Amino acid sequence: MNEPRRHSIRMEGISIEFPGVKALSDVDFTLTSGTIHALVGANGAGKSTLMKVLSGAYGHYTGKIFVDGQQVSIRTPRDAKKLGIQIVYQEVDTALIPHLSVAENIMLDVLVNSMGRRQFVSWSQIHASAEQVLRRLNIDLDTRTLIQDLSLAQKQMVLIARAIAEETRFLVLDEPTAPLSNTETEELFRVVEDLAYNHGVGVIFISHRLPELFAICREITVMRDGTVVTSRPMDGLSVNDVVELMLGRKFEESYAKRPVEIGDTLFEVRGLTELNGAVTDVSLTVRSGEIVGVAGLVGAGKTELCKTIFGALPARSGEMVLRGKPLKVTSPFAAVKQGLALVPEERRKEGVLVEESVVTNLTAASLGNFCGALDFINKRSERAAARKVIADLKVKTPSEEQKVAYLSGGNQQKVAVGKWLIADADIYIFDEPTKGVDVGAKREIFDLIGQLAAMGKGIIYASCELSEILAITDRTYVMYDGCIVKELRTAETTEQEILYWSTGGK
Amino acid sequence: SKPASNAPAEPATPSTQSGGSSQTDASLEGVPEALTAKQIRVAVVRNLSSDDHTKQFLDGARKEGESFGFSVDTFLSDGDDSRFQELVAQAIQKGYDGLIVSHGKVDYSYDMLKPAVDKGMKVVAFDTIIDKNGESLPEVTTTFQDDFKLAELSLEEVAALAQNGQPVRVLKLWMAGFPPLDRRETIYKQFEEAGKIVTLETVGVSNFQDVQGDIAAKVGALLAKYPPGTVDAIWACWDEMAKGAYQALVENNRTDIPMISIDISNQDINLMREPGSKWIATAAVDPQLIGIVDMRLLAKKFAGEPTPLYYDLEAKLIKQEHLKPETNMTNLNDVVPGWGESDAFNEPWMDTLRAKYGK
Amino acid sequence: MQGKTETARAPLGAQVVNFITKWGTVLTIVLLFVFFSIASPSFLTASNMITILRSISIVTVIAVGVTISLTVDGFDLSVGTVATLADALVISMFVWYGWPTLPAVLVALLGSLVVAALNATLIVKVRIPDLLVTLATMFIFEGVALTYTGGGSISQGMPRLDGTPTFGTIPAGFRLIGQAPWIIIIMLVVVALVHVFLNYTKHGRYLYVVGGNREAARLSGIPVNRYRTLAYVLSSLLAALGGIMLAARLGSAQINAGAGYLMPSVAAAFIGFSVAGQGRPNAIGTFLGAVLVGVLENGLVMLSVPYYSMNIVKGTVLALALAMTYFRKK
Amino acid sequence: MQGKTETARAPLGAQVVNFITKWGTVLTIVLLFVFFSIASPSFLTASNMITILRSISIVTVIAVGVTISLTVDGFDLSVGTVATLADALVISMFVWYGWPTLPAVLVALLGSLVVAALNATLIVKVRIPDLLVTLATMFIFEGVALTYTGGGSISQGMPRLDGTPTFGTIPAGFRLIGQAPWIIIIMLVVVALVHVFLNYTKHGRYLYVVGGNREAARLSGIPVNRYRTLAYVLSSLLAALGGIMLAARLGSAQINAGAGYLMPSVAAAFIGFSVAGQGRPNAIGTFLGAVLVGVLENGLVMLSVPYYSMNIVKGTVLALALAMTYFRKK
Ligand SMILES: Nc1ncnc2c1ncn2[C@@H]1O[C@H](COP(=O)(O)OP(=O)(O)OP(=O)(O)O)[C@@H](O)[C@H]1O
Ligand SMILES: Nc1ncnc2c1ncn2[C@@H]1O[C@H](COP(=O)(O)OP(=O)(O)OP(=O)(O)O)[C@@H](O)[C@H]1O
Ligand SMILES: [Mg+2]
Ligand SMILES: [Mg+2]
Repeated sequence: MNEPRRHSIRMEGISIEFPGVKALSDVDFTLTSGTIHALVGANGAGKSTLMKVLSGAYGHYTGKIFVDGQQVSIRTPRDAKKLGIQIVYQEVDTALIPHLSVAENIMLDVLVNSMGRRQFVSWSQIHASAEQVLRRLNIDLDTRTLIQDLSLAQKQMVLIARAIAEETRFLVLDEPTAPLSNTETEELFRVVEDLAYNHGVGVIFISHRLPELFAICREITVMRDGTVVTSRPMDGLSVNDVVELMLGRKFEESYAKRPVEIGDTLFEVRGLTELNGAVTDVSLTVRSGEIVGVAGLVGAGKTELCKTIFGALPARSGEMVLRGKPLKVTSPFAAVKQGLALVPEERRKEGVLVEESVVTNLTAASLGNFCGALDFINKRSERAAARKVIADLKVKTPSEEQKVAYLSGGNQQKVAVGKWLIADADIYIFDEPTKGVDVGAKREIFDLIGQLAAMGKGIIYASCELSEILAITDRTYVMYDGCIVKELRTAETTEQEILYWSTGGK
Repeated sequence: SKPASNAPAEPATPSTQSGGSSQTDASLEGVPEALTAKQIRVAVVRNLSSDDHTKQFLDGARKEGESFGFSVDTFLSDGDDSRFQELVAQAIQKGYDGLIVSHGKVDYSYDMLKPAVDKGMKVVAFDTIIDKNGESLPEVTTTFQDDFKLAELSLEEVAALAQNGQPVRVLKLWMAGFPPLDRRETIYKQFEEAGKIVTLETVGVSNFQDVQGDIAAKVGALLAKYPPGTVDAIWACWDEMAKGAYQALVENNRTDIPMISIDISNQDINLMREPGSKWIATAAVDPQLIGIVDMRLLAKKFAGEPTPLYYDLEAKLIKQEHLKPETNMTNLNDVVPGWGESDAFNEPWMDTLRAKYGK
Repeated sequence: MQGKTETARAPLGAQVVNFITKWGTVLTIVLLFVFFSIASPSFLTASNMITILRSISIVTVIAVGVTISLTVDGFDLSVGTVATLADALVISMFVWYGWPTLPAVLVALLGSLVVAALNATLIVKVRIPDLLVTLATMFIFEGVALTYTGGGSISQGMPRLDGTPTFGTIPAGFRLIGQAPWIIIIMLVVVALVHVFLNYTKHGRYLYVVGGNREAARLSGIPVNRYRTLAYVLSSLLAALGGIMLAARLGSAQINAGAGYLMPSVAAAFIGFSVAGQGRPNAIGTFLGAVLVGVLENGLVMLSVPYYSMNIVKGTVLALALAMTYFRKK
Repeated sequence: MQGKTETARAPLGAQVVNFITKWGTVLTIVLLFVFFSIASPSFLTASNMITILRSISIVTVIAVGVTISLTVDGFDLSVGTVATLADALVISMFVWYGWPTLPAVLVALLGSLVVAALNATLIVKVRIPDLLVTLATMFIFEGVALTYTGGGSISQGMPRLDGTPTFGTIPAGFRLIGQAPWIIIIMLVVVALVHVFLNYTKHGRYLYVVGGNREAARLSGIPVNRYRTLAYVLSSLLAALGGIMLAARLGSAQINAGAGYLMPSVAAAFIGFSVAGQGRPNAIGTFLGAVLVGVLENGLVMLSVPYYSMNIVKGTVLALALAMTYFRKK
């Protein structure tokens, strides 16, 4: 590439409205190339919406956009692409074609925008190019696999690969690291820094993991309630400052786990092996009031473990005991009946019903509690329960009747978690419950989990974010390649030690 | 359904029905040799979907054929002309000895049947015109139920309802596009031109999968439009439509309009006989008889006896007052003289065969 | 995608648009009523209203069954065949075996459960897509019904397949099911019950949830397969009920009598989607969809629209009603 | 999601299962071939093979059209009607107006474009769901064809609607289109062209992208509406081609002649989904789906299975073939 030219984007007075929601009001935003710009804000602050305006996904905003000082019209995705603006959307499922291959999904934009007058596609070339992009990101993935067979992390990587497959001037990354663990995140940072500092690309980076912003970003814009609070260089800001700007109030990020008395063994898993061996010979115990962590890298099998316990994946062997009674869990239905609950990892696919209202979502797992004679639903008590969760988790929604599809990503995640907080279970399994959730809401979720523990429930908390594991668990199992390789007392361990075992003790 | 029908095209194995053997059998005295030399296999292919008329036609052909010692297979194309051609082509390939086809269209029948004739198969057709640019297949006998006569018989009943010389006001149940119905229409036009009848409304079918329900809904609407005393008769060119109209009459408690139709089935008899029924007459050819006569013609062709080029089956009028409480399709000839009986093309040797194979 | 600008500037206009999209179907029905009443004085008579309701009652019952299969994101193509089968079973019990009404009806309902069981097994256990399964069972049971009746219809006085003469009659009480007002009452009761079931009970809610996102429903602890089975059972039972009503109305079993009800039922259920802005299968909507078509057909006949042009008008009005509902929606 | 353990432990077993699920349809066809060849000596003859291919050629062409509408996640219910319309148009041009082949065929194709335009407008602009739109246009153009032909059929020598006698004939060259080998060649060419189009041109890929995730396609800058329109145009054109082949085969226009092709086409397209483990609409799969049904129907006739039991066997074999494909899949 030749000497990178400097480019700039200026958005002026951007406003946009959805039925019942004013998502952005009079937002100004500026970005220059050759830098990485952090965009932060609480859930529903309007970050994704602003970026969708920039990428042409929403055409009905008011306001002006300038590129290199020239006013431009961005009303369709095509307009944005022509200006060299690429975006990785927050909800991966909205941007991938499930029944097509990895190669085609990576090369989609190239196929659409750079074919020129060529009519025939060359499959060998597509696979070769896709492979090349993957290699740049250091990902080992067969380009012939169908997207529908990938894990969430892999889908995220495919989307990132798509964004960098074409030459870009501006790259928007909307929470790309949420489903990634440290290794992948580091690879991503390496590539992004290379793009920004060596190739002059302007990068906008959205994340709720504030520390990583400090690692790679040079500028920051903070949004709150559809407006920009501040826009300035990163220098001289601390994590606490940013949080304060985001939430508009003082906030202590470090979380003090509330002390709970730990009782007898409540739940026990012995020799659990998943049918296809994704989880092998796992044994663990959970005592009442105890929060047990499951740590491990992406692909270590945490999700599979959670799902196998919950009966969502078939088990080949193993047994489970709850309160001394053996459990027979052949399906999630049986699991719920016997007192288990699972907040699954992929919220759009597994966690929420996007076409249904917030209230229907929140009560889906516990509808029986709101039914009277003949299984008639008592809509009043149902709504009351929903309102309580909305308040507890500060779900940002115009009403409990809003379709979940219209909530921001983080608020959808809160709904997926809130659903199980209403349900009455003995063992709660959380699989990455704070993905895409802002620091404030993360605290609310931790508090609620603490309350559950205080009520004597048992909790299994799977996460690849070691800080969370360290913050709220009492004990931690470390997984590697489908097996539990180590059991650690949280109070006596360190991030380094967990990481050491996560990589197989090497 | 019959084991014999699964026999391959090779010379029939002696075990399939004793009639397959070529040894001279005393009981088959006088039967042409061609009919006893081997197991004769006949295919009946009909270009309509399965309904009562179809079933009776096929039953007639099959029973008559089996009583001659033939094995008879029946096929339907559900009114799909293209599939009909394929079925016939397949029957030709499979090497049947004889073929009865029903309701082929003029546009392809010659080309469809030519290979069969060329191959030496014997062919009888029903309601099928074989004509390609004036050329026909003289080897094939075509039979018809006399649609003109059917229309005439039924419309005479309609015209008889006239009072003080006024033309009869008719709700007409008819639709275009089907050759037999088009033939009936020509007679209807004649009656109209002669001033014997006037048409108030024409009702046709728009959902062919539910003719009765469709017609019942439409006639129901018309009955609301025409209060008592404004309609003199309903004429149905097809009994399937008549059944729908009958339903509408009953459901709207209309006893002021008599109905006259064409074609008959067991259910039609039931409905005509219901207390207070205004379905007063229907003109019909016994569909079973059509099958029977067609099969006899085919047998005569096997025997090498002369057969005519055309044959019209006689139409009969069945009136409500003829029907007795126990009347049904099988004993209709008790009350309608000549119904279901015909000696046409019956040969003495056929009786011999019947004595041996019939039950 | 009407922004707030519009809402703020023209609240009335927006509300009107909103109202039209929400009630497009109902509005069309009302307009048709007004139009036909003016055009034909005999349209708006009590007896004609009954004629309309009667003409849609069987379709509606079957369509409500289809609606239930649609709630779980399924599609039951076999309803027409089930109606045929039920028709053949109930009439044969009367005519061939002289059974009384109750057991004959039970046999027909049981027969439909066989179809439902096969549907559910293939869909839920073998995991063949719904459309394909019900296509296959549609063929199979069409053949079964034809074979059972020997390829023909069954009516009073007809001998059995083996030639045995029969003396069974169709009970007058049973025939009543097929007459107004009973046939209309049955339809209304079915619509009301299914409406309440789908909207006010847990099971109805679960059906919708399963249809909305099967995986999420499963992970919420809902026995997804059980609810999908339930949907097919209910849809078969209602189709059988439709077949029984048909039998009572005709007093005979006709060949493939139910086949003609598949398309109109599907149409009614689909039109029903949009009623009251629901955007999903619902019983009241299905009923109104059937009413729309029923009113239209009745009125067009009154206006002496020739039968061969009937479908043009029918299709056009349908398209207009739908256009009202969907136009301007995001 | 089958992990390494199983593949490692029982590589052969797993491979066999995999093979069966991938090639279930083809396997069924092969098994049927073997079975029918043994059971009936006249089955495996060249002329019977031609009969089979000829019998599926029209269905296949129409089904390939349906397949294209399915690629964009649409559904064209109007194909049967379009075939009827094309049949009526082409024959009327010959018989009523004495036109030569080429312009007559063009008129029929143009007629189908009218339907496609209406479909596309209502779907893309008015945003009515595909199924509803094509249901409405199905009715409308069924009526149009009926009205145009004066209630039904046209054949050589029939006077025009106004009674003018006609002397137009159907050119012998045109009739050839309906005969083997031409009708078979047309089918094969259509299948091959559409296969190449869908898999090796960018437009084909865009169709799949639009069907796989419309929002993602839009966000990638694909002109979604243009490609949805294209899909309906192609599906109508192929349906019209089917209708023209039908006209050549019958030498006349018959009432609703195309209607009977809707269900078999849909069935073929759906069966085709699973062929070669594609899991999406594809032309080769559709062809094989049609072959499966064609072989079955032909073989059953060869075995003299009575017409009323035919559908039982057909449905059962269909279900088995599908079960092979879908069973054990996650
Ligand atoms: N299509 C839509 N319809 C209605 N409301 C919407 C729509 N899209 C976004 N919103 C609303 O706009 C607001 C901003 O949402 P946005 O997705 O931009 O938040 P965000 O800052 O990205 O949050 P998160 O961190 O949770 O991703 C939210 O209140 C959301 O509910
Ligand atoms: N390197 C890899 N090679 C092959 N398959 C992998 C690899 N990494 C992950 N997978 C597959 O991807 C899926 C991801 O695993 P899973 O979701 O259980 O990981 P996890 O430990 O929950 O990680 P996370 O939740 O952080 O994504 C699994 O099905 C696994 O088999
Ligand atoms: Mg967001
Ligand atoms: Mg995971």
